Amino acid sequence: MSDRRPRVVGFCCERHASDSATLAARSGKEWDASVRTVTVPCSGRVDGLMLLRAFEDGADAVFVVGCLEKNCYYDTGSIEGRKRVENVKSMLADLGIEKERIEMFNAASTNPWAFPQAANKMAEVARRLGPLESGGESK
Amino acid sequence: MTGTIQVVICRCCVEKPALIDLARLEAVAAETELVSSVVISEAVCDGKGATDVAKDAQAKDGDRAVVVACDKKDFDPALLRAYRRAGIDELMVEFLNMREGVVLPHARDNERAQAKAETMLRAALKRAMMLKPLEMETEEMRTRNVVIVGAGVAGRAAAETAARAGMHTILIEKGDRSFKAPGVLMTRAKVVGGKGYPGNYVLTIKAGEKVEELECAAVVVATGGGWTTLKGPLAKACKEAIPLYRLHEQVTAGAVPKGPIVIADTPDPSGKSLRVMDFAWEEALETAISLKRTHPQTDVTMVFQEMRAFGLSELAYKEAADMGIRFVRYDKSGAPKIDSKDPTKLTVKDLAQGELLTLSFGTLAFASLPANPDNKDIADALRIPMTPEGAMRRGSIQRWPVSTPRPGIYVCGSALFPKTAEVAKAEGEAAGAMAARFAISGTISFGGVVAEVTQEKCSACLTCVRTCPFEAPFIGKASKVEIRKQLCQGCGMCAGACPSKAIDLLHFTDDQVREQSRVLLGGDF
Amino acid sequence: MKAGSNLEKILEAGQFAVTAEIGPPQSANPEPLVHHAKMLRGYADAFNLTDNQTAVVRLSSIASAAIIMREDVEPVIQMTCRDRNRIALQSDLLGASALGVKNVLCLTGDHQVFGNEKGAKNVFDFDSITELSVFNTLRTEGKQVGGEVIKDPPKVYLGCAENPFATPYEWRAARLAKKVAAGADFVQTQAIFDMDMFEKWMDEVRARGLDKKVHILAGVIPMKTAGAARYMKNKVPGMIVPDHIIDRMKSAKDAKEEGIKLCVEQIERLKTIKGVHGVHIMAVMWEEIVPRIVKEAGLLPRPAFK
Amino acid sequence: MIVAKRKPIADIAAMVEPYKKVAVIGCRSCVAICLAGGEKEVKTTVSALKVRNRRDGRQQKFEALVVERQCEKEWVKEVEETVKSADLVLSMACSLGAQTIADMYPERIVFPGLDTGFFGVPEEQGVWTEKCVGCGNCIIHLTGGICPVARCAKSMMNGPCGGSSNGHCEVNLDIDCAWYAIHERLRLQKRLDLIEKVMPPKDWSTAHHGGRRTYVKEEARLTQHQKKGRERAK
Repeated sequence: MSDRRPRVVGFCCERHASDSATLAARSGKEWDASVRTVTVPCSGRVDGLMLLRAFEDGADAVFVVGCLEKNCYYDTGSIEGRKRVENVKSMLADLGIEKERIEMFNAASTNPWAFPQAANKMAEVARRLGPLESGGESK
Repeated sequence: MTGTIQVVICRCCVEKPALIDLARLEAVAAETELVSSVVISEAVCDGKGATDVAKDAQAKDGDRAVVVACDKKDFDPALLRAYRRAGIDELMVEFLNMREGVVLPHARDNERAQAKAETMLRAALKRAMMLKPLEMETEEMRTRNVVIVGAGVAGRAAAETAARAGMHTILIEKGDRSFKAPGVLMTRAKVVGGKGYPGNYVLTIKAGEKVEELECAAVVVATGGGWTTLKGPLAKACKEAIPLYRLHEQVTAGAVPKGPIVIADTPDPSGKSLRVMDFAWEEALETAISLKRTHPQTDVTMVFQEMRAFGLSELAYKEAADMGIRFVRYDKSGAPKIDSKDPTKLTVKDLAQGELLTLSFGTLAFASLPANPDNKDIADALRIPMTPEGAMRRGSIQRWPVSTPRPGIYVCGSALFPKTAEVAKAEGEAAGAMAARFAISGTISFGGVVAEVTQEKCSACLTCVRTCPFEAPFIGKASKVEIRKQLCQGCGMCAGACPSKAIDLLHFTDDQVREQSRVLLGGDF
Repeated sequence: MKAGSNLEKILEAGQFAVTAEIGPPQSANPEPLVHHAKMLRGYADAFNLTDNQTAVVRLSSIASAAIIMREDVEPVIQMTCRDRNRIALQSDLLGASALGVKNVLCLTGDHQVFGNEKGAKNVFDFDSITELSVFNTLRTEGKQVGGEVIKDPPKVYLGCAENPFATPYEWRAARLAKKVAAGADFVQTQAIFDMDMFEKWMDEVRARGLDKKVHILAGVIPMKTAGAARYMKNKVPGMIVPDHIIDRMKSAKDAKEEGIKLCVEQIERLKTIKGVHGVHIMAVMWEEIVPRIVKEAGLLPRPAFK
Repeated sequence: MIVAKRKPIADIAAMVEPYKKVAVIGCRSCVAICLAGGEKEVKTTVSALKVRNRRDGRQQKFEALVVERQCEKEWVKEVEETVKSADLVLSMACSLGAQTIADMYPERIVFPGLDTGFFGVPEEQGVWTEKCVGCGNCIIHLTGGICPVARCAKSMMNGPCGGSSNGHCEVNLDIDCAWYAIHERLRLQKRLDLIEKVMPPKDWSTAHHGGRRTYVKEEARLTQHQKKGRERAK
């Protein structure tokens, strides 16, 4: 595995995702410090371009956290978010890049373990697969 | 030319567990261009000294600020009010949640926590630099009408409260019971359609055969319970089973329900067609206790998958047990079944003892009920999202108990789920007051964080028109898409979907979000 | 007499005709054709030679005809519109007629997605009905589609297929009427398993008086296993196989024998239907069973004309 | 763009003659750009028909209008009253527009006013030539950016054929031979090796030969829940 620490960026929706992250922090949960988050009003705001540009800017793993699909504050926001992530995932897979590097998560604002679980999982994926430059596991 | 940035760092949030070196943060902030002043505040959230912090920013002609503290939602508005007086609009203040973002989750990893804190600060500063003042627009409300749908307990309470606050109220009642209503009362009327936006809604009302348009500023949905229909195998098997709601009415009316009473949590234990409602336990406990109080000798058994009595109803659970109410817990493997031969017998495998129990009953009541079917038409007409069970969806229970995601539309009473009269009346008053507060200003302000279309780039592909759940984008005059700002909730789904990159969401534009993530990824990890 | 083929003579003489089907091999080896010709001679009045059935590349229909004619067996060539445009279709008709082929079955043809050349460009310049009218004009007036008139036009006995079991069912009789108007002399129907549906179709055919204008040969397929029945029901579009037939094949101790018995019963029933002038036995890849079926259905000996 | 041309005016006149109230609906997208069915062409055609009616003393009512893009339900919905009130809808969009109206309003009679031709480009003002047949598997990276399937009369993969005469196609001397052009361009780019190899037979299953085609972009599809919201908008 590489020496450089993994870089992970997460796009969290302002409503349930941020609330669940705040609740997680307050209830003592901890997660990997190599995860950085950007807050967007809704996971539906995120498009493929934004996700791929995060990879361009050096991310080894990217994730999006949105509301539960049946209980989204903007009604269909997280459904859109998941579609964008799935699209980028299939593009990366087709290009031979591990599709685990990008993931969509859904969290309810009353759920303290969803965000830490997502963050840790993506940090672990980024550490296991190594930076993009290293060609990932295949090397 | 963008003004300078003031950075306010809250010592309490950032430095308390001595995890993050405040001085280095200060240095990072100070060395960033455009930062005119860095203020360390003992505790930003108590708002003390907010005015001179704002004056300090104004003195250095700052027009934006970065507040490094905790979660924006539990923030004392004093500082924001001070900033507004100093000419810094709330949208120009960037909040960096250092406490829940770094301090708490990375308490045992201080070396990397410092790196993360500095990078997040740089990203917040970068975003602050890119913020643009967003002007809000206002529009006169054509009317001050508050329409209340449903003249039940909640509806009437809402009407009285709104009327007391000086609003012209219009009560729409499906039935034809007439009574002294504060404003106008339309009986045998139903809402069948709705256009417009908060403050200037146009409802289509079908009164008898006549269909008419009704302009109003706010709407209170109090369509009431009507929780009478039962769905699920157990309800089918036992015809005389009654909803808890009816049992509650009988008990409060002092009637004596027949024979041993069994209250089950749901007529559909497998949960295929009906989820166990979260109100089921509280309501069932209250009804059982009041029943046992007036008729101590009748035998009451409660059959539940799990007894989630939280908060005050914890006491109710204890009181019920003391009064001799029996509790039978089951799981899906031994779900209750009505004896096919004798419909007054219910068999269920008691998880505690593990053996099959046969309960004979005079009255069988179910606590979970499907939502009021009328909800669907009202939700469609007013385009309010609904919960999977078919009830109206409201904002979060703690902060917005009677509001819906759409401003100007409020919901109260049993339209959400069955409630006792007192609770319904209280919610009605709350909804009436909220509607009055919304309508009383007479003007609606909108804009700020809304989507914006660059007409030349729009290729009129209609993706946004089809994607937006609030129908804010519409086909404008030049066959290009325009955003009806009054309807836009600022979620940005259209910006995310637009194939020609013609739509951007103000305050969260592509560049702003990209720069923030680029700076975040640029810092050391 | 349009072509003077053995099949035509039998049908025009009002006799109950029998045709069968030989699937040309997927190779350049004529031996299987010769073998089948020798084996089946005398058991049917004419033998269909499929034209790249289900778009699978096989020895061509016209070449197969030439080969089996050497064994003194009368062929019915099939010409689909999938692989040839109007030039090739008219030229192949002249060629086949020159070689002595008299019976021609006009088919639209299976789409190449079913066969082993899924990447092929298809033609479909005509469909079976246009093909019939073009061939009919060519044989009666010697006039090509483009208008040019040729000497010594081909003398052929034109046939078509019809599937009473494909939707929309109410259109199927009308479609046969169009084919008759286009010049069809005889019809070979899709394999019949739902007898009631076939009889309902025959009522409509008789109502339109088509049974007076064209000789209808009812199609049957002997089945070896219940699996074959299920396959045809589910996988072959436009084929209806009632469940009682599948159950019968499933419960039978010896499926093959049951298949043969069923086929013979079907033929016996078809003989009784007014307007059915013959039977077409499609025993694809089971050609050797045809003699036994024809014998057990009491259709031997085949009438011979000098 | 999709290139179409108006049907001969006499044919149109004959087609619409039996109908009292005719709505002529054009389109502002492709057919406007290839000057076949835009607002001007629609109004000109209607005017010509009116002049003829004046000569013949025929009573007919016409309504001429244009939608932004006739192959999109939302635009056609905007002219729903016109479509429903006319005895005949003469669509002067490409056949996609005509069929969209026909599919949306099955009980209405919809006639095509144009003959839809091909995917083409304006060679010069007023002249459009076919450069793509939509075969679904583009190979112009192998032929210097010139498509032999569309621009060669025989869609050859290993052209030019024997009939190529000084750079023009034997079938029509006005049209340049695609393979002559391919050869010239690849020679210019020094990539003649590309056409020295024998090109394998082309897989036509991606073209219409494989059956009618549908392209799906999963990311853009709306879930049942989202669509339900759409029905609300009615």
